[in-house]
Amino acid sequence: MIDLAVDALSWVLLALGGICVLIGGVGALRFPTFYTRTHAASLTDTMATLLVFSGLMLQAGFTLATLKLLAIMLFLLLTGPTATYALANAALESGLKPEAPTIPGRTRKKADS
Amino acid sequence: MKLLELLGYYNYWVFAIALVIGLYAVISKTNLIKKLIGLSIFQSAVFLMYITMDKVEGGTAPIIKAGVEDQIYSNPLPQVLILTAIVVGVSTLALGLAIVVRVNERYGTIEESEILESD
Amino acid sequence: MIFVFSLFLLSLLIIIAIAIVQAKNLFVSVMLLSIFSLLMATNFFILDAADVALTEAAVGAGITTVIFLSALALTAQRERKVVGGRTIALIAVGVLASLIIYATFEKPRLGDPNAPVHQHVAPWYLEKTPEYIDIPNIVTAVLSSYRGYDTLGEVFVVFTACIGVLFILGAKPASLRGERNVERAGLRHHLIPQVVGRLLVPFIVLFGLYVQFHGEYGPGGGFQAGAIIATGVILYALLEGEAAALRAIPRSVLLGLVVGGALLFGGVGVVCMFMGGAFLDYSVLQSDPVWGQQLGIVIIEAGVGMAVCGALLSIFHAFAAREIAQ
Amino acid sequence: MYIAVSLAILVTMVLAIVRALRGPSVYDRVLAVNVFGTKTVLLLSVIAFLYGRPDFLDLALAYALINMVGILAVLEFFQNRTRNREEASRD
Amino acid sequence: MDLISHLPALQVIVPMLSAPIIVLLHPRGLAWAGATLAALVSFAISIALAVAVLGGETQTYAMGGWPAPFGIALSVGGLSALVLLVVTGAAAIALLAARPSIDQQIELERQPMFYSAWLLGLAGLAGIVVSADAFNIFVFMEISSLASYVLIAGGPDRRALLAVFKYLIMGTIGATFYLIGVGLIYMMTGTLNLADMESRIGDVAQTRPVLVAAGFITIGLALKAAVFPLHVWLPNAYTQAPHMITVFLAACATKVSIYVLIRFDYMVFQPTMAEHDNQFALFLMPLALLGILVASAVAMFEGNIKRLLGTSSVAQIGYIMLGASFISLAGVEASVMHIFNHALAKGGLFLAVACIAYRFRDLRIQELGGVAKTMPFTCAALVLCGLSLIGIPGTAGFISKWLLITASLESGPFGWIFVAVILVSSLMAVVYIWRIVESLYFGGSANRDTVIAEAPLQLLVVTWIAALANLYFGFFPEVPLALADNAAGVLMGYGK
Repeated sequence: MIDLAVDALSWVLLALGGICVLIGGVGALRFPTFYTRTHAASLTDTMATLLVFSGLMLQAGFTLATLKLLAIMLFLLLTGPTATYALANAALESGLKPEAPTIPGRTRKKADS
Repeated sequence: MKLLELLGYYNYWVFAIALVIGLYAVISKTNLIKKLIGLSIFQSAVFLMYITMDKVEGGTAPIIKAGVEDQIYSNPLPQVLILTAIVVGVSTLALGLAIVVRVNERYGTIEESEILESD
Repeated sequence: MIFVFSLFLLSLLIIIAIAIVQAKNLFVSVMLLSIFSLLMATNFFILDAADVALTEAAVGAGITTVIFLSALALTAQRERKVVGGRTIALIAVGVLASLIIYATFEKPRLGDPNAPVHQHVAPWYLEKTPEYIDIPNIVTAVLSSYRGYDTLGEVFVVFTACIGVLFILGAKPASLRGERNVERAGLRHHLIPQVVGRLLVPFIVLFGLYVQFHGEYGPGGGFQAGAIIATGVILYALLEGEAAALRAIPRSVLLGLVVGGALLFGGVGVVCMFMGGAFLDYSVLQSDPVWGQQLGIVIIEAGVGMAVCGALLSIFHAFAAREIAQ
Repeated sequence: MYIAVSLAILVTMVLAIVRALRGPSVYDRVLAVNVFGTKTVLLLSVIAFLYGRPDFLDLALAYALINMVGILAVLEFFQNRTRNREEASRD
Repeated sequence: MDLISHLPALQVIVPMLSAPIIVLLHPRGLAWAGATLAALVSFAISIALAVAVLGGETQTYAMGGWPAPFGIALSVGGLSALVLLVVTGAAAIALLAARPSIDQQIELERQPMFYSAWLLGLAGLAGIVVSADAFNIFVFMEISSLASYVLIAGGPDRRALLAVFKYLIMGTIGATFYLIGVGLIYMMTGTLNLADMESRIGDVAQTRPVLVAAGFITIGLALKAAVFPLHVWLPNAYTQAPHMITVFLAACATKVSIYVLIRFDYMVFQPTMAEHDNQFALFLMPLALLGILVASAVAMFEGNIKRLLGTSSVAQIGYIMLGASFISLAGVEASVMHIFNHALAKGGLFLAVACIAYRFRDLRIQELGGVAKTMPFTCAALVLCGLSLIGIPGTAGFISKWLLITASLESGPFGWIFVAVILVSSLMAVVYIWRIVESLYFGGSANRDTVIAEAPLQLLVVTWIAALANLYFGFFPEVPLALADNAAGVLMGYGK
């Protein structure tokens, strides 16, 4: 019974994670400017990491694998936002202005393609 | 079944195409760094060919699981060869980039055509 | 099912490869090259080559990108337009591709258990390793004992590349554009990367050590460990500035690591000779040949790790130093 | 279920690659590389379970640790470039 | 195991393990002394190996004590012993003479790395020659290639960098082609050991992958061996390299690739693949003939003396390939002898050029007018080696050309064409050597403001040793002939 519940919970978590990943991907593709895309990718990444790895951990049970999964999850949670910050910062410093375009995709600055 | 058999060759086709894409960059590009990038694609393609060989259906990586009988393992030998080849590739790349940096210092450009003009 | 993934990833690989060649901005090419390497590593993993995938991960994602970026920083970033010369290249390349594809149709197909490669030498390795060497990771066994001489050669390839880069970049720049003497600051004023990175460095080094000493039981070994540890130190150099990294591990220590690692590997082989075996025959190191093999493997893997770590870091510093000099 | 998740990840990888190919700025491409890297870690972890060999999580761990180094190298590259440009304009 | 049985392994290990130590030898001259010592020791080892091979059996060695197809095996037969003599001899001779010239061209603080790379190049070439494992050959090929890129990049002119970059690209493509070929054969046979490959490839000899593999290996190695028309990297690389490196590389680097090519084709492909001997001959013979004629003709018009001699090397590689493409006992023997004799002649010539280059920076032929007045000994040695290159009776070069002509006449009804080509190209060799001699002895001395003297004693003595060796092996060719005979017998004996 408990097993079944744990299993079901883990499947739910994994499914949610998968959806989150997809949403992030679509956002990174469809959003109009660089900063909004960063936003979409980074936030969903964090959520998806949490969900998928929690799901996997429930599957693994108390083994070395769980410890490794936990470690990977922690590292991803730390490095993901940091990398996004670093990237956005680099873009800002080199002169890519965050602005809200009226017509998506028209007025955005081509910094350095 | 016929289709599946053809798909079994897909890895080799990808190897062939990636190989020639790399080689094309090496031959036709005049930018020295681009040539090196092409060279590294060229070498990676060969790694893919070797690794494709090692797979056995139903097999797993050749790290013996304790207490499991009748497990099929994939072939360890191509993996060993490619481990060595990857190292060789990185070494060549580093040396090539060092030469490019020096070329840029002495000639002021990394475009082969401009270098040939200036000599 | 998993092969469908593989097909999918391989198709992406081709697209990325074309994009790399087409991109005019070299920086973009390098970025795409790192995606190429990630795809390649995932494919290796799907094809049961865990050790190779780990190596590609350690090298492709970290070291290669960093070295390429340092070289780009020292040269130009954009490629110039070229005219002509394409047709001949395209023809040559097309002939080559059709030749290889022509050859594929009599190759054993992917995963065929009756392929000749699975009949001859390899089964012997799988069968005899538990008896002769008794470590679970056959790849490590083949790498460091059966074909240990190849691995010695590999260490010396890295060694050659290391002294080569030091030699070539050790030359004085033709025109010193007035020594600015600006120490590269690193990312010291970026607080968040600074904090997170500092936290990460010890873990990367620790993980490298784990890969080094767990190589007999899981994917890993000296080369992967050396590359991972080198990546950790490079991270430190990026955060604190290159000079700080050099203060922590000076150039002489790095050179010592390279030389020491190479000599350690070769030395084990010579000791085997003196103890009555062939070169690199670790069985003679202990009274029990299996123990001797395991001892030999641990020592030479340590040698490989030292040499690779030292060599990669020396190469990184050689490029970085050039940047300051310019 | 693993397969469903891995499919979702694969599709996202494609989306990231499209972003990497389309740009338009270099930063978009770096962002795509970053997204791609995270997805690779996820995919490797899921495949390790799909294969029934969770001991291969080492690989995903290695990626998770190393991925950031590349991104920070890019940041440093841009920072130096910006500084050099400023100095050049000052001269 | 006694010392004698360890010799094949020691041949590689001694120079290889000396290299890391040399890097640490910073005091002036110590790195040179260490490197020279290591090269001399390996020369001694190769002499011992040659003696052992002449005494009877092929020397084999199982690395790590693992039996042949599972571990890596080394084997030294007649052909390998001869090529080893050439490789280690060239390294030892060049290193003995190197110090004055290298001191001039390489800064002191970079010298330890330079000498270390030199030893690695030697170890890589020796490793290729002794190895009996297809993949192991690739690894050592890469060691020797990377080392030679480093060595050539030490050249003082900025054009050296571009030459070495091209060499790197070409060399890597060649090595990767070789790797693809080995992979395809491995795919069909499941083995990497050459002898094992030979016995197992028969069943699959007519499958497409093996045919394509033969093509890849031949082209890859031809690229590394600078067989015409894949030679474009060679003249530039030799011209721009530091002078002593040209001596070393010209004498042995391409020959080792030819050695691998001959070994693969004769040992693995010809006994097993029907018609392969015809294909091999039909593919290589025209290339060899064209290479001989075109490269000799180009050499007649080269302005720079090093470039002239480098281009002439391409023609000489043509001779070696021509002998091999006859697929007869006499042809192979001539080919193997020419590997040895050309190394002697070209090594001697480049040593003499290094002597001249020690005093004169500009090596264009018209700038070297009247050098013989101030450097009589150097120029005499140069003439002697030049005669050997042309193939005048009494010099080493004559022996192999004579063998080659005999082999051509035996080769069939069209033998006289080959003889004609050899004679015409020898005449061209007379022309380009004469151009040098004319300028050195009879050219008007350009206005030079510095006092010119003879080259340093160290360089001069070694140059004369090489020149006299050309004479000695012209009159007493028994030892190389015996080894070549042994090699030809073994190579032609496969599959019989």
